[in-house]
Amino acid sequence: MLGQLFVAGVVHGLVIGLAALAVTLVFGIARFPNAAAGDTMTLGAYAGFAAHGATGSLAVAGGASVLAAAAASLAGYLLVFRPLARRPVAALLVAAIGVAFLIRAGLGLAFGHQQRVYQVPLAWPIEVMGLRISPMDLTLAGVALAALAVAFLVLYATPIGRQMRAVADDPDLARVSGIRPFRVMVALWLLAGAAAGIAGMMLGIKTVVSPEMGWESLLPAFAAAILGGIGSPVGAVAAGLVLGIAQEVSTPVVGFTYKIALAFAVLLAVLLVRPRGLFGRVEAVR
Amino acid sequence: MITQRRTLLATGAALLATPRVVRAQAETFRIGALNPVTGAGSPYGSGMQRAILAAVEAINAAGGANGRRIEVFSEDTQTSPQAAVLAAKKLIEVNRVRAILGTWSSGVSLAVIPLTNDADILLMHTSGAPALSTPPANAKNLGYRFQATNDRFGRAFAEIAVREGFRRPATMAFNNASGIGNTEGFRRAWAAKGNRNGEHVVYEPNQPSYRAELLRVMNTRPDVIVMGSFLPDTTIILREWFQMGVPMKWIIPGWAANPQLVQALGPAVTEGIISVDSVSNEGSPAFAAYDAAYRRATNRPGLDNVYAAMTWDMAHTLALAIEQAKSFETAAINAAIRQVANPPGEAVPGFAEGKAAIAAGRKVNYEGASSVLDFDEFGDVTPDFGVFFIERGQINRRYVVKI
Amino acid sequence: MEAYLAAIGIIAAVYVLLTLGLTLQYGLTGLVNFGHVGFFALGAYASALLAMQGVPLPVSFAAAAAVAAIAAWPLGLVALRLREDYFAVVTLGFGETVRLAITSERWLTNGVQGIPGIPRLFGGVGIEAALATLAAIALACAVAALMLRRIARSPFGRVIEAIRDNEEALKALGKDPARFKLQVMMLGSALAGLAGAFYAHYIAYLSPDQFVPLVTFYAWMAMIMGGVGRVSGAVVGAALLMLFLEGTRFLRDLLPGLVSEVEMASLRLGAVGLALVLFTLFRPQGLMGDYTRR
Amino acid sequence: MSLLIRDVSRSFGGFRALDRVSLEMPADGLLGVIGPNGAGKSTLFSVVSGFIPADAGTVSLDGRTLDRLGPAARARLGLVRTFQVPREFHHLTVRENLMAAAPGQSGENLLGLFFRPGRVAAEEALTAAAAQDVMDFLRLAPVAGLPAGRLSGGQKKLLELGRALMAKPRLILLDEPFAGVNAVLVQEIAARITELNARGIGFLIIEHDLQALSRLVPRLAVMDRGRVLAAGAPAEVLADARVREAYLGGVVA
Repeated sequence: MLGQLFVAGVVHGLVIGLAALAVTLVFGIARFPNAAAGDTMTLGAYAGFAAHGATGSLAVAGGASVLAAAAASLAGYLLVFRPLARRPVAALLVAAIGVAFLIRAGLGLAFGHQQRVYQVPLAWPIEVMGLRISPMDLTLAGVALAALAVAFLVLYATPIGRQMRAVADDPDLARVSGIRPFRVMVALWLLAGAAAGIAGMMLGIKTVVSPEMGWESLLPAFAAAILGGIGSPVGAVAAGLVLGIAQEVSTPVVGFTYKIALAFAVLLAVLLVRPRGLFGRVEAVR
Repeated sequence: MITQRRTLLATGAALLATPRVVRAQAETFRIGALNPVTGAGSPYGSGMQRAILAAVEAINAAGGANGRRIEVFSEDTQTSPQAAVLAAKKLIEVNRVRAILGTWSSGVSLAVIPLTNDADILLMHTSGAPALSTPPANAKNLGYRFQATNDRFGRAFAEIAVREGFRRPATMAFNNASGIGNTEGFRRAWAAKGNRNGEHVVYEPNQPSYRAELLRVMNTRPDVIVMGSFLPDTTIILREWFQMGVPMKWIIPGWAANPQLVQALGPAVTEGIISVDSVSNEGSPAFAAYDAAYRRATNRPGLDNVYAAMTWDMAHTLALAIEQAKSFETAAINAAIRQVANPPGEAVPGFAEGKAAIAAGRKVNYEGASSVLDFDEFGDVTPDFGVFFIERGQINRRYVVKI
Repeated sequence: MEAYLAAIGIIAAVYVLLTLGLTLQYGLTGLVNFGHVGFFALGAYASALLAMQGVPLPVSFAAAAAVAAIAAWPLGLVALRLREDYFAVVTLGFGETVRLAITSERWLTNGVQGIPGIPRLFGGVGIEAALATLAAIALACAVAALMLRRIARSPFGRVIEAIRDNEEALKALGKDPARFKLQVMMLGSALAGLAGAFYAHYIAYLSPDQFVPLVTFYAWMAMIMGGVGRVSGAVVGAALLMLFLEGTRFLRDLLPGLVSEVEMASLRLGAVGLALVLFTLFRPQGLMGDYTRR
Repeated sequence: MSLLIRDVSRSFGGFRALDRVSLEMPADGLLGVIGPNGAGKSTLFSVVSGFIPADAGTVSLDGRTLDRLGPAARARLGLVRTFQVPREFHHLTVRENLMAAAPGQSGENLLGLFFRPGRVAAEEALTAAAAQDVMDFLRLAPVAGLPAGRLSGGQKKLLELGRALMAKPRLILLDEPFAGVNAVLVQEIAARITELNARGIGFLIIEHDLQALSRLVPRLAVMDRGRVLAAGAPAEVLADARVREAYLGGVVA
């Protein structure tokens, strides 16, 4: 039983982890919790749904969700968040809520409120070391891991990725060392959007596609981003996995209603002990 | 003096709020279509609203009710009592509607019914909460329920479980009034038959995975799982269940186990599911008329949305009652509703036929699209329940259960 | 018509109370509270449950404010040590947790079935009762507004505005920001709790799905449109919010057949989003001006 | 009656910002601390004022250990700091900035505010008068009604000092009072410090401007790489070979 829950938690955790990756990149570099990340996921789910319906190919769907979500993410930066860059965090937060509502409204107009379902073939599970694992879960885990591999390749093996991490570590230092912030920010928002898009598609395949789906995943994504330490991509994914697994495995103990609140409880507990997050560095008070 | 000014104000506002086209025409009978277009009820709300508009179109085409055209003002409850109360106030005070049709969730109906009672107008709803049958909610007997109560559904589920020979049922319920009402109704009825209840799980909406919930109910090795669920969560749960590879029988309410579910999951997953619904008379002429109208309005089959069939019936019942009462007064209309909906009388499938029969002086009995539509002393329908088996992607009715 | 206007007025006044709470917390003190709806819900349920036990309404209203304030205490103790963005996320989580608790603790709240038949103010639904209710809540708003003005112009107000501007500097001068922030959290939450009590006894039916995060963001929208940190801004902002939420109904009546109700709902949400974005971009001080223009 | 810093150490990651620093000064004295960037001066200030806990060592005032106290509590004991980059309350006026710093106001208590309005009003009058005195003393009176965010850099420095004065200090920790301030104002500020010191308020001053500082203080301490190299009268200290090598290099030849 625990093993089964663990497996369910892994896939769920990968979805949260990808969403948290999107949140933590923006949080670490643009310095605010992007409340539009959830609805960017929804956009990815719908784009993937449309592409999948037209072609029947999961690969094409993934490409569409990445493209659409990255484009929306970049548009949000250029039109809204860039002009607000020097303003208080609360202004950015409120604007992000506004962007989230705009995306959701657009999707509602375009697709209506009926549920949409990815028509993916369902198959009976295969047995791996005594655990029953559905082939779709394996596929989704593969998709998530591939997406993460690409994201980490960009972050750790390309010049722009190194610059992004440098800005996340110390914006002032990065500025004096000649990093061009605009290019870094464009890359950042594209990458964050793409991660959210893939997460949205995975969530859409696991569940059903509806305009509210992404907004409802926002809280766990925030929790994972903070838990993992703001600006730490590895931490975000790890924390997403921890939360996903903890939510499933703890269900027999806390019950089915409160399992949603678990993300919040874990978050609060961690912040009590480590106010800067689990993996986060202690920043000196200047 | 005050009254006069109030009337003046109200008339002015009503004029403002009324489209120019209509203002030029003769007096109409105004009704409000107050439906859950957004929020939790959104899968059904817009269809419900369109069914009302389509029904009114048909009624007006047949010459209107008691000589007046019916005019519809539509609003969105947002499936939220707060938004619904403001919408209802606006319908009553500004649009001066004489009946409100199609509130869906129990929360919204419970919040709206004090307002309709106070304004002395009818409320026709599809909510399951038993509290809506009796005072204080239904103190003036102006509330009509077009949906079987959750409790009746539960009792029907228990009858079916007995008839199908199940012995160890478990239950899963969506955490809202309707979901829990269904499963608790079932558990009470099941226990009353001297049986033991199995595991009971109440789950939250919009979870990416229901693995934990499924494992919990399956742990007790039930031979059937009785659901109190809606379409999106049923889709996710069944998909997850299928991928777990454990054979299981399901009894699911008809609004969740419907053609959309089959379309979403395919015949393999849905094979053998027992879907239960108040007999929605697919064979009946009323259903055929509704189905055609619904397809025209939404491009979807009428079976997709049982609540739309109910709102279709609301408009018809109301119009027939007005025709029967030969009056536009609430008291007279209210008195006529059971006359036109309940037996005895000539079974009529639509407004035009009913109007003709009433004109000929015959007693009519409207047989609706959603059920045969007979109201008891509480204003609740007492439908029979159709038991459907999903076989190779087809939803086939096997038999009918009477409670 | 009058009853409809009274209804709008009452709901608008509920939002005025909620917005005044935010004005104190965010506008004056800089606390980003995204869990306002949680305190609103606690007040609503507290007053409703007490009143249904036969407790007189004035007592239950006071209890609503008290319960919300007391709930803010432990949250404040924990969360006020955090950075403002963490605080925002934690309060958002708090709001959701309150809703889940109401959903789950059926022995107390009747869960998702909700609580019908909550006693109404001035007994009834007639126009006289509605006008009396409107008068009562308007009075509450006026008292709250005056109280906030008194606070804003006092030594206490000076300190909380100093917290908003620079917390570290205030510590260096020997003041404990945490003590002030805690009081602000509790007082703002008490206002939300009071708003909840009015709401509960007006709608007369409570269920958990009435307390979604959107309520919090409506109040934020009212504050931002009206003017951050201005008492008059809260009133103007709440009025604008209602005009905007209710006005869309009439827009559709005037343009029949142009947009369906589904599209209208999306358009309404989109307009909320657009208003939030445009106001932050182009008029961050709101219509009535904010604390930068005294 | 003295401020005593004994064997204070503090590291960030692997970097030792403070390495067993010891300093002592009378509470009403005047001590300057100089040193190159990264010498640990600011960290020392943060540790002494309670903003950063020390890893080891102890800070005491008049024999009372401060190590367990937060910054606010230390300030209430009379140890008030300013910041290198001024941290004015930018939306408050200059007068409000000063009045906010006054200690022990009963109007800062919500109960007092609503139930003893008379007393609050009387106290406000006194606080306003005190703020007026400070503004007159620091020549800030002409900008009394201006939001502090709109002041010039030098005026903000004066405001920082003024707020510290309003907090009833015994010893003020001044963080680079002359940085970014024009020469005329430097003289002005230096003169005020001397005058305040004569009234019995102590100063511990971090400064880059060696010339201005050595004219102002009777005693200097020199820090480098987290250590105190030397302490004494300015002339003596500046003559020290280690100091010349570490800090002055060839600059002041």
